[in-house]
Amino acid sequence: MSELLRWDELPAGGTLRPEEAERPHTGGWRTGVRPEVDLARCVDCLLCWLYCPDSAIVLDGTALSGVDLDFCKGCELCSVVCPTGAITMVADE
Amino acid sequence: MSELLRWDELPAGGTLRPEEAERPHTGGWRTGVRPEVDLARCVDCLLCWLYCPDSAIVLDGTALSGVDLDFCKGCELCSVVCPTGAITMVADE
Amino acid sequence: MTATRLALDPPRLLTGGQAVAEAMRQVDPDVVPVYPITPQTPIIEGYAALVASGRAHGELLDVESEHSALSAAVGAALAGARTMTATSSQGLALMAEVVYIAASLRAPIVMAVGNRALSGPINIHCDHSDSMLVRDAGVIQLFAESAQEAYDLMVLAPRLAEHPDVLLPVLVCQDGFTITHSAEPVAPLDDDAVHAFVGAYRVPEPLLDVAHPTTRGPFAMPDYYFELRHQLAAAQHAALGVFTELAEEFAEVSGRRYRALEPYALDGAEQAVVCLGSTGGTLKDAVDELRRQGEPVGLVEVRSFRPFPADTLRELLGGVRRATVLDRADSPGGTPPLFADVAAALAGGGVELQSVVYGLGGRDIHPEDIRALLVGEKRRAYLGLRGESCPA
Amino acid sequence: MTATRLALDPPRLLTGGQAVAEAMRQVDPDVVPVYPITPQTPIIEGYAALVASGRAHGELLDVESEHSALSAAVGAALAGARTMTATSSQGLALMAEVVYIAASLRAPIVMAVGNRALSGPINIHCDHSDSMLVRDAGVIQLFAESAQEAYDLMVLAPRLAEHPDVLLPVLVCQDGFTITHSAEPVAPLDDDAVHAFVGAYRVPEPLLDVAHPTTRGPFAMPDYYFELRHQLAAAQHAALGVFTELAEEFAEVSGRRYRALEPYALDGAEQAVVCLGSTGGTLKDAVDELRRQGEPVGLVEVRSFRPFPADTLRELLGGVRRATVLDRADSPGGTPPLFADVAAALAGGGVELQSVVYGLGGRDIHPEDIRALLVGEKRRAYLGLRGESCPA
Amino acid sequence: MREIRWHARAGQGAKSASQLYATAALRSGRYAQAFPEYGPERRGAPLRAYTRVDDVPIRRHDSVARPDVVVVLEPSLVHEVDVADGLADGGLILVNAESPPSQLAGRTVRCVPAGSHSPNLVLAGALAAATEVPADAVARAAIELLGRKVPQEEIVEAVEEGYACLSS
Amino acid sequence: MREIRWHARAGQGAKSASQLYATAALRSGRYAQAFPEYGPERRGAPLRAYTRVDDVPIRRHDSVARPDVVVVLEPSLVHEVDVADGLADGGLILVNAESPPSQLAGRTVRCVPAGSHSPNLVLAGALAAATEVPADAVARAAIELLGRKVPQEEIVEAVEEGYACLSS
Amino acid sequence: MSRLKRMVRNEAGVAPLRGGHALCQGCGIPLVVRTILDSIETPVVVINATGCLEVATTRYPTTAWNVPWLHVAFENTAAVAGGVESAYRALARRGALPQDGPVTFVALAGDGGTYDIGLQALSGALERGHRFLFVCYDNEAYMNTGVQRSGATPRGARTTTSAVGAEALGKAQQRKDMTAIAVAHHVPYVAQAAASHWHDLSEKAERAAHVDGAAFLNVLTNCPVGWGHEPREAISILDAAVDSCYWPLYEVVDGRYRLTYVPEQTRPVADWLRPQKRFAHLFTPDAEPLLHELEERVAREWDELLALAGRNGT
Amino acid sequence: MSRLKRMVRNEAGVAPLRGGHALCQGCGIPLVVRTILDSIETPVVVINATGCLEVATTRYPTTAWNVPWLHVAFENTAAVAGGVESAYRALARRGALPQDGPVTFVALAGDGGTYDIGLQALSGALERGHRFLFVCYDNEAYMNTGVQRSGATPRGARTTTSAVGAEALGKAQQRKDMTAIAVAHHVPYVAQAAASHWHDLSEKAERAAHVDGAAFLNVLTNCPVGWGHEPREAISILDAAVDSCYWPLYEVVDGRYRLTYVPEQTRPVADWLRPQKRFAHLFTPDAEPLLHELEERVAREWDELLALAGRNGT
Ligand SMILES: Cc1ncc(C[n+]2csc(CCOP(=O)(O)OP(=O)(O)O)c2C)c(N)n1
Ligand SMILES: Cc1ncc(C[n+]2csc(CCOP(=O)(O)OP(=O)(O)O)c2C)c(N)n1
Ligand code: SF4
Ligand code: SF4
Ligand code: SF4
Ligand code: SF4
Ligand code: SF4
Ligand code: SF4
Ligand SMILES: [Mg+2]
Ligand SMILES: [Mg+2]
Repeated sequence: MSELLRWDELPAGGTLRPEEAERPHTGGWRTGVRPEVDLARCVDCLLCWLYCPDSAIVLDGTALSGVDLDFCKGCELCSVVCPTGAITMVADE
Repeated sequence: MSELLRWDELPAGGTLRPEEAERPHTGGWRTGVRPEVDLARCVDCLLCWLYCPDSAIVLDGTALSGVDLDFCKGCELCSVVCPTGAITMVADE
Repeated sequence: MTATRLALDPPRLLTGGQAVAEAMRQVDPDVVPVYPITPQTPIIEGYAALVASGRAHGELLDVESEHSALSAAVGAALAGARTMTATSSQGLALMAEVVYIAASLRAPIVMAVGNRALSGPINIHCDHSDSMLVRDAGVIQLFAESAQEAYDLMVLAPRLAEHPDVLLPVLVCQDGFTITHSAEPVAPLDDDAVHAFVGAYRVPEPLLDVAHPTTRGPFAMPDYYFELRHQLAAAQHAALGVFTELAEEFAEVSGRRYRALEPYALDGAEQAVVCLGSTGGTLKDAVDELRRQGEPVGLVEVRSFRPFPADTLRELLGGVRRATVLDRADSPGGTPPLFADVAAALAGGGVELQSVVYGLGGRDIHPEDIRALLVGEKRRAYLGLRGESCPA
Repeated sequence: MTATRLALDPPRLLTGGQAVAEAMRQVDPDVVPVYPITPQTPIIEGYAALVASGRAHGELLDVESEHSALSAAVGAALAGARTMTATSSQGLALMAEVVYIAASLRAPIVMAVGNRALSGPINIHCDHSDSMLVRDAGVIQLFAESAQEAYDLMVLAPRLAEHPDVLLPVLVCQDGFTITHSAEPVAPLDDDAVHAFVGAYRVPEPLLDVAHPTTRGPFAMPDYYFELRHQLAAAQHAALGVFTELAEEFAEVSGRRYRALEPYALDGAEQAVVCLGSTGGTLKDAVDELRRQGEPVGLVEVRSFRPFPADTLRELLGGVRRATVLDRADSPGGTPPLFADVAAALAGGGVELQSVVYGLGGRDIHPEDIRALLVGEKRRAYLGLRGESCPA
Repeated sequence: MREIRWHARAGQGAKSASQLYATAALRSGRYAQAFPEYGPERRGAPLRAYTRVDDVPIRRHDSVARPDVVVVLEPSLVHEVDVADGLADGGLILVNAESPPSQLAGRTVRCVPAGSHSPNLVLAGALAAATEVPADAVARAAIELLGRKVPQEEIVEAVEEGYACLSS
Repeated sequence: MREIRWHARAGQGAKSASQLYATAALRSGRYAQAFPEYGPERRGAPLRAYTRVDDVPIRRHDSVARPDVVVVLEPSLVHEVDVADGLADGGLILVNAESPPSQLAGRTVRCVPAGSHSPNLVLAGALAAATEVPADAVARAAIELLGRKVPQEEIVEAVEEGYACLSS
Repeated sequence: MSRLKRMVRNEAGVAPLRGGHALCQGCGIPLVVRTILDSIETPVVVINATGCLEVATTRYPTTAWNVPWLHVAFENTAAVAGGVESAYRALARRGALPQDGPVTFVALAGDGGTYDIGLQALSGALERGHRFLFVCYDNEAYMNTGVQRSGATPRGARTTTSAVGAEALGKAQQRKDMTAIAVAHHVPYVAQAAASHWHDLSEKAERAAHVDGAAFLNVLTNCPVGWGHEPREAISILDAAVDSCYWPLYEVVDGRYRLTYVPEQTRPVADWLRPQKRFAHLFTPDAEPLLHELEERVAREWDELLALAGRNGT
Repeated sequence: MSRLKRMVRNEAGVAPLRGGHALCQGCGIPLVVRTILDSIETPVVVINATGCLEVATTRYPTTAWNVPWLHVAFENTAAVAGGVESAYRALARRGALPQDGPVTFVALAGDGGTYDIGLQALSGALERGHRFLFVCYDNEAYMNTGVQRSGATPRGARTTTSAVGAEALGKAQQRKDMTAIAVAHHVPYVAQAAASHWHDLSEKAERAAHVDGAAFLNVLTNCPVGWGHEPREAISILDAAVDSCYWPLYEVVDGRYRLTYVPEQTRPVADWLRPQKRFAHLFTPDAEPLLHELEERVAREWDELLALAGRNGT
């Protein structure tokens, strides 16, 4: 969290601008496991991308490139929906 | 209208009791005509009683006995619905 | 007053409701969500007729409740459209939740209010309990004394609401029936003058600017709520200055000059009466009469109830011995609202204060009635009430 | 305090929400219409569990909005059933219209309020803006300092509400989270003592007495509205005396004595602080510390905010030089509500008054903070705000 | 200041009458105010309206307690309301009737039988005559207000009929 | 007065821990207060709770700004929050961990590895030991609060494990 | 005993809604109210929404009501009724009723208080299944405030907020199908009726009062002022509404549709529209396509209703 | 291009709802939101009701949204959306839009903000025919405030205000049939969907966005917290809801019903109920009759739906 601002430093009416606003790293919420992608088995079906509640599956164009662990909460859904078993849940460090 | 009462003379919360409450004589609203019943032609079908918006048709048991001109507004509906033509609208005095 | 620059149409006999509808035609807002309630109906009916005939061009939204009327107005105003609405009494009460939110979202909506007593019992006539209900909401409230003032304030309101230092909803209040349904001479500005005065609508970062997305109405925890709320106090404070500037500019085109507090016969006054709304006119007659009789009585009419010009009031009433505050609303078990504001403004000063509640639910007040007030002994009196008032 | 007659259960660690649910189990109302909102939820969830398990016997109505919750409560209370409900913040705002009507219909509903800041921005934490919104409505508002007080007032409330001279809704207010969700030692009365204290529900002419029909909620024109409204002022006035009597009776069974205004360390005080709610406890610690340091500071805690004991306040503060009024609500462009009431009560007296707005949206206040207030120069200060407050 | 009270049944045009008389005054360079009294009553119910006329701007917004003139559009009302209430001794009452109702005995009553015409226009015309306002000012005001609903000739005819009745 | 701050993730029972420790104090004749800090965050999010214990009734209702003891139920939190914030120099930190996190270097840290047990119960037990509250008072309070959800033996075992850890 | 005689008996000498009220000459509301209340054998408690009926019958200190009657506000009638009914159940359970025996709870609201601002409270009460009868007297606009458009106002109708002018031919939108909305709540009894057809209405009221749960009645009710007709035309206009199939009479019992009246010969929709001033502009050349559209819609909806009723067996 | 690829393209590199929000692990809402918004080709403006989605995505000064987004309150989402859409029409008419081109207005609300407290505003907006898409993410309770019962909560479900105990087996009432209520408003597009069936949902969102008028989507959405399931079970539970016919997938276009998915083999209702803690008490001997009743009701409603769809031709 950045420093707390004064009332006269805030835009009127509580307006937030996506490009400026903070996004807390909710990856810390993971409770023991994180997804690991075996790109070799991935067929870029994008299902994991769509189902991820935390928009944490990173694409390169329309190909999967990885998981953004800053935001992944470790829900396992990607691994559940992956048709090829390319995603496995492994113990978080 | 009776005299206007003081705040401390009124029942709490604006409660009114039907048996005590005034009922303004809205017969004055008639605009020129009033119903006249020819009891001889009346068959006590009670339709006028039911349709009267001002509950001004007076019964004796289940027989029609007259019109309460204190409340009749002269809408003509009784005369319209009367199947025997027993009710005619006549000029108000 | 430079008469050459005035841009007035000849006076017409208009009710307050008609006058406000006429102002709406001239300002020509984009979106007008409404829900009918007596005595606001002449405003929205007048406006609806103008739209149907093609003389006004807004989207008239006939919504299904006042809560939705103001909600739609918030959406429209933040989307980027000039937005007006109107209501009274239960309508204002039902939208109360959204009144607060509209202010905090800084939606510059203009709302005409035909003041009417709140239920219960249900009543359709004038008092100010509806306006008082939202006196903490952060919205601006201007009170008109007459149909002419209702018209004028309605033309001025969009400028005030949309001013970048203000950005708040503005309620233009007129007494229900007494003004909304009372026909009086009204001299409107001509259409061009209104257009020139009001100008184009502009809000920061309209939602419809889809290329520049913003998040509006977020959730604030204790770490930021206080600061975001305080912006409203600051905007209200700014509004006092902006109102004065705009009133000056308005005077140049109309010849009619408004002040946040209108002093009347205060010079040399030993006693002053403070009031809101149409009663101000009645009291002017009364004050004139008393002055003729040698009584040193003056009047302060509160034009801008929110922001409440506490500092100015202190200055105006610095010299009087006693001030009588007329409230057209009560707070059972509490303090009549205008009296409370006045007492707070004058706290610590030496002015003797008296509170008078009058006119609830349309109870009449006549110029003659004021004399009794000036000698009343009670801290709080109820003028026109049948029966000894309580607390005695 | 006659300990032999006390009928207390041993203290348990309960949150304010749990304590109030426990009081509801003991009072066992007939009808409980509710709509969930944070931080009221522990109350209604606690009560729902009691009903499901058969330990409470009311009709729990899960309605579809707060407007309906209070509407159903009005119907039930006038029908002849003891009725309770609970809400917070937006819930109170959405039912505001009905709060006024409930009072005017003299429906003796008891409503637990978990005070929470009004939107916007949306926030779930404590301030008193919600209660302040309905301060003119004619309902009684009692403020608890602690979970114990919330419990006690909830037991006392039905008696006050249903008293024939009162017949008004009673809001039992506790600070959201700070009390509703904070676990503290609470010593409830035993069930029999509660039953004996509260007694049977009785309202004049219940609607379900179908053999004696009445018309309730009629339409009042200017010829009667003022008089019918004034009944509320009179009932509020009566409530002050009734509260004092009931508090005495309650003290006999509980050993805990309440007053409409609770003075603390006022003897010899030159300065006094006036406040509402849980902050009272924090300030007691602060006052003790200041007194230890030789500062003649005292405190007045407002237990009964409506009816507001203006006369008593004048007496209590007669001797102080200066009073600082703490408002946990602001009125942007206007006067903070508690300050307004205090200023009105003390109008014309010589006490120097200062207004302090603090704690909006759950902003914390610590005992140390009070020292700064006692020397502050501003007519109105904002305690805990980041940034210079405005008006400066 | 001149204060006028209008009595009618809802629907008989007392409000228009009060306004058109005020408009006529305004058009002749004076100041005026017109307002009805509203209630829950519907068409047929007794209703009042008021007009104030003055040479200076009218600021007061109270109801008219002591009218100078009372205009009764509907004679049957005298059974239900005290139409002379507050009227100064010698104050004028105009009634849409052939002969003065007995209830108004002892009052200065002028009868203005409206016949088949709109009683509000006829009585407004009569009031104009009684208060020395030109008939055509009232007719013009009536056309301004009602011209979209009532044919112009009818308006003029009705106003003039009333005017003639009292100027004769 | 003793002030304790609990750090955990939502769902790990910090609120129960704060309350059962307070209940234990209450049952031993002292006064206590326990409250969590609430936000929009859901299961997994960082969360604080507080307990105050005193020999006299506790009247203040502010948050705990300067805790005497900090209890960290979830060691990963040290990456996200400053768990030592406001803690007096020399103030005690109990952490559910095998070894003190590097972030807390220079602080008085006691490690209480909860293993497979409910960390809230284990750490509450440890806190009891550190603050000289009898273990069984905490266990009884825990049973009072959680007995319907968690088997009694498990509760007792967990509390005692924690207690043992710090009384040893 | 004939139905009307039973109704006279139920009134027991004093009408539940007596004369002396301030409803307009020829207003259709009293007929609806008395027909329904007189058809119920138990004592009733009436809960009334703000609107013409409420305002015009209870000007303080007068009242036209001779049954227990409660008005709280405009939008919450069903919620208030739910509260009253819950009180009844609670007191009955613990034997604390002032009088024993069944009571029927009747909520009365206009279309505004039903279709629009009162819809949510109604929907919630239907979901909770209170045992009460909600009656909408549907005069197709906000009459009490001076004839503004409501969700019930039919497309093309002139009201003061759906004005007629160069840019508008009255209300632009179709009316809400409130009866269908009530049916979608799957309550045991829903019916559509008309003030003109008292026998049908009376039967429906009686059935509704006997249902174990919530019942909803939607009753087309004339308003001389808002519709623009002479009082005496009330019944013939309503007849035309029914006979043109603009306003079919039917009931839906436990989800099963049944037409309670089928016109022998369907009359033109214009018979319904033409006598009413609010539709006068529809009979101008400009409005011909609109008029045509309205006629077609009535026909289509009638066909759909026939199908619904047919499917479940009439 | 495959539908998913089109969705990726529509996102244009940044998800409309990004990570960093505070919705629970495995919450179903984001899937619903992204599937719908990604299926719409035009720019969107989102209007959001108070609820989990709103609270958890916009804690000041953070925001997870990358599209124009507005929250006003809980109960007025449809009204706010109507205001925004009206502004669009007004500005478009006078050529004053900040950017030209079509925009899709999407209102997002939970079941509480749709079935209950938001119903009236929704109903009014549907009547007025605003061109917008109202999406109910229906997780069958008030989750944000801690799982209280709503009108959408099914009979028998345990919530904190429909508790289970000696006197109660969870919620006593049937759930409101919100989809049917929307259909009764005769709007051009109404559909029922499930978070699990993204392809179906995406197609429906796309169709809804193209409709000329108001569209309503009712989407069953899992909530691990309120339903009592592990995050990883989300999809299998929703699948069971659909395959048991508890939550049929269908759409109603201009009044015509069409099933968009028919399970090859209907699964037992218990498959849907059993994995959820909120239904655990239904699998006790006491609750057997209730369980049976629930199963029967699902079967009956499915039959009725088949009939509706059949009648109008699937
Ligand atoms: C919250 C609120 N909004 C508006 C009103 C004003 N109002 C009172 S009655 C009414 C119209 C009633 O219409 P309807 O329900 O159709 O009944 P009708 O007047 O036609 O009998 C309106 C708009 C009100 N009393 N309360
Ligand atoms: C007028 C009002 N009443 C109550 C609340 C409290 N509240 C906020 S969100 C919510 C529940 C939302 O439920 P739902 O719409 O189903 O969305 P979910 O939380 O399940 O996402 C409630 C009751 C409120 N914010 N405003
Ligand atoms: S585990 Fe869950 S949050 Fe993490 S990437 Fe997979 S789906 Fe997303
Ligand atoms: S679901 Fe599996 S196969 Fe599909 S994109 Fe993700 S990792 Fe690749
Ligand atoms: S004319 Fe009308 S009011 Fe008079 S009795 Fe006949 S029906 Fe009744
Ligand atoms: S309607 Fe005619 S026949 Fe029937 S009771 Fe009346 S007067 Fe007699
Ligand atoms: S306006 Fe219409 S509904 Fe109202 S009382 Fe008159 S006729 Fe009846
Ligand atoms: S409580 Fe349920 S709906 Fe809310 S964020 Fe958590 S999982 Fe999602
Ligand atoms: Mg109506
Ligand atoms: Mg939900």
